[in-house]
Amino acid sequence: MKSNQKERSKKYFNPYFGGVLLGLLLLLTFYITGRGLGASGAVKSTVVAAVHTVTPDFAEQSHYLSKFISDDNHPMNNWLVFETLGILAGAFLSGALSGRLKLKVEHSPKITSKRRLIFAAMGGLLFGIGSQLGRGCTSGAALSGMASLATSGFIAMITIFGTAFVFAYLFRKNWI
Amino acid sequence: MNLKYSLLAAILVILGFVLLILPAKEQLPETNPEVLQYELNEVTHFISTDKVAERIINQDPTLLLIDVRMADDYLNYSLPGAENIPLKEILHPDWDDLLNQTDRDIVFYSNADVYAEQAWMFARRKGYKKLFVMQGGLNNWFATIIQPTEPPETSSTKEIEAYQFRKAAGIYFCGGQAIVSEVNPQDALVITRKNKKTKVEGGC
Amino acid sequence: MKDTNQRTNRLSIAAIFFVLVIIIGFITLHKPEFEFKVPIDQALDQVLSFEDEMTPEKATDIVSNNMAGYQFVDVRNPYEFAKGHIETAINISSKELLASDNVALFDQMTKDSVRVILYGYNQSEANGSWMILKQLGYKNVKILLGGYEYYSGEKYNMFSESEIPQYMVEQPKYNFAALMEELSDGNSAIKPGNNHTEVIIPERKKKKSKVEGGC
Amino acid sequence: MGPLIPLGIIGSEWDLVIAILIGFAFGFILESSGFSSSRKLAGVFYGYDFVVLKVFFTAAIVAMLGLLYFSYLGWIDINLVFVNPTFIASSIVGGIIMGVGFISGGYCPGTSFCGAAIGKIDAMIFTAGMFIGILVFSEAFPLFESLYNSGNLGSLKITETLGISAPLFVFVVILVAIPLFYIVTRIEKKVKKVNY
Repeated sequence: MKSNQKERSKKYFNPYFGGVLLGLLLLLTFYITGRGLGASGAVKSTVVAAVHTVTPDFAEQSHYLSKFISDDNHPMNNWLVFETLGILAGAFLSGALSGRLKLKVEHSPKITSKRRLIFAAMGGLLFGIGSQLGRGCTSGAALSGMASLATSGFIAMITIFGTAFVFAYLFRKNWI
Repeated sequence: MNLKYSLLAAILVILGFVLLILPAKEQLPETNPEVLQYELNEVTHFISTDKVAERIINQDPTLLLIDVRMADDYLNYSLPGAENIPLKEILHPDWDDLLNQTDRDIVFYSNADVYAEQAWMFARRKGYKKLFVMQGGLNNWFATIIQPTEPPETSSTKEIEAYQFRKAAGIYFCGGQAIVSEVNPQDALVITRKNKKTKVEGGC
Repeated sequence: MKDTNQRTNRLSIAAIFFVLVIIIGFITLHKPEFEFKVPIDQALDQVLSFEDEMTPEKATDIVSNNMAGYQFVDVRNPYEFAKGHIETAINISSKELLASDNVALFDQMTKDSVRVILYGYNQSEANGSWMILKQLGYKNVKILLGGYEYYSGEKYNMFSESEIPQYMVEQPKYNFAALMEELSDGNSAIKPGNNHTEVIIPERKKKKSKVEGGC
Repeated sequence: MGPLIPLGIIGSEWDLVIAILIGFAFGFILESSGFSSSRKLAGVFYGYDFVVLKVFFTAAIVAMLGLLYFSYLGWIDINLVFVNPTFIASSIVGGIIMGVGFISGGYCPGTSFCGAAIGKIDAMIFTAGMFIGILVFSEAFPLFESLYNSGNLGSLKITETLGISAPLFVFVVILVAIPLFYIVTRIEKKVKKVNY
């Protein structure tokens, strides 16, 4: 069991190495585009696009979505959407190289797949709401925000991780 | 392995420390003398009275006129929409917000272009951008726009067109109703710089 | 274990790469050759004091009496210089102002406490070069009011009725407000602060020729 | 000299190509660091795996240091770098909601894309949940609107909030991070390993 564990962790980058690489990438992103990395913005753009396509009137009436609709600039035509496509491709390649491609539900042996999926959906839902309210997610607000020394980045980082710590005990069964 | 981590940690600390002891850099670095010298020689900072007139008539929102003469002179007569910053106050921090921007083309003018160029020089040295000087100043403004001299009939069509524009502009500035035909729109625009310095919309 | 070591090596390489980039940056950091030596507020005071402006009369005096300790510097291009210049002047075109031998010359003249008088065709032409040299810390540099245009006498008495010497270019050549009043002639002229709201008043005079009407 | 795109050095037509390339590298690094596993991510809250904290802080420090050095060397105009505006109330509430979402779902948006890309079904569900979440948010926006726009402090920087210089702040962060890394590695060794 223990050797298995070691085998597994070896396949991943040394965390500091990953961190330095990610930092350099973030720096490069700032250097080229003047803004940081992000993820949840792409989901927002997709939602805007989807709603706009399905029910245009509805999207234009919605106070929030209509902020992101303009005639000449299609919501899908967005930096973050393309970045997200890149994330999917990059992660796929990395997973393929290390032999981690596998369709599965990852969960603690103490809980069922169903329970894990319900919690995942709930988490996603909350993250969707929270990322809009907080104007960015862990990568966009917290990581990029911290790198550019934005106060909002530090607030996001502290509140996200702090709250997760506080609630960790309630959810321990899911993970340990 | 532990040694390696200690070394890396040391590198981080040293990098942070070096940054700490480096002399502080100003937010907006002073423009280098050579850059100013270059801009003066290439005369990229001058804008003709014709172009100023056209932009005023078109109510160009990207134009900001700054009168660097004394307040009395400004109150006595100034160009439409001009703000007053007397030359001796040009460095006053009150004006930083107005001058330190990249959205508009700021055009300094005085009676001639000497004081305006001095104001331009100081603001430019402070690192501000998109600054211009109206060539010839108000004296030239009156000589060209308000009371243009008619070119001899032998002059080129371009000159005659320019004269007609000036004449019409002059009528406009005297409160008359005039249909102002534009001069060649291509060269009527001020040197539009390629780099549009917009703050990017970012976020997650 | 060897494998793990390799991974830490990779980390070290990444870190060293990062440090190298910064070190190379410092080595290649362009140190500007010229820096403004005079603080900006002092430079403004100098300009406002008008101490370093020289009238054409004084210049004529210097040249005709062959006064020592002055050097005229013509900042126009060599062709203009060749067409005519102040007799004792040397030519340093404003494009070459900061060339190393010219800077050396200015340094030398400062050392010898020679007063340098810059001039162009008019004041405006030498103004930039003069201000740059002043701000670089050359205290002994002056500017010739009116430039070569007035010195050479081309324009001396053109506006003789005026009491103010015509080389004072910043003097208004017109009474702007009065002229505007006169020209607008009943039309409500655009006044400062009015923010050019277009006042449409039908043209009353000289309807025939639009070009000549109005102003 | 930089940032390149806002200054027009690279044309905006390259914007999207660069977006894909940067995203590709981002996804690759996240996945290779182990961010595609929700249990690895959640480990930081139970002390059995601190990879998130290590990667996150190292990256932030490297980027902070890099930005300050780049700015010093004149390679980047720090004033043109986008600083997320601070809306204090909505940031805090949003952060709390995201925190609960994080511990419950085990992912954050970026990592859920990585997980989804290598076939984690829970990550896909998480992503789907996110879509619904944003839809719900936009539906209920009038409800959130006052909160969303309250406490606007503009593009505030932490150095302005704390009133210290940027280099000093980064130096302090480094001095805090290094012992932190050491401590969490010790904790990691003590806490019972979790097999995932």
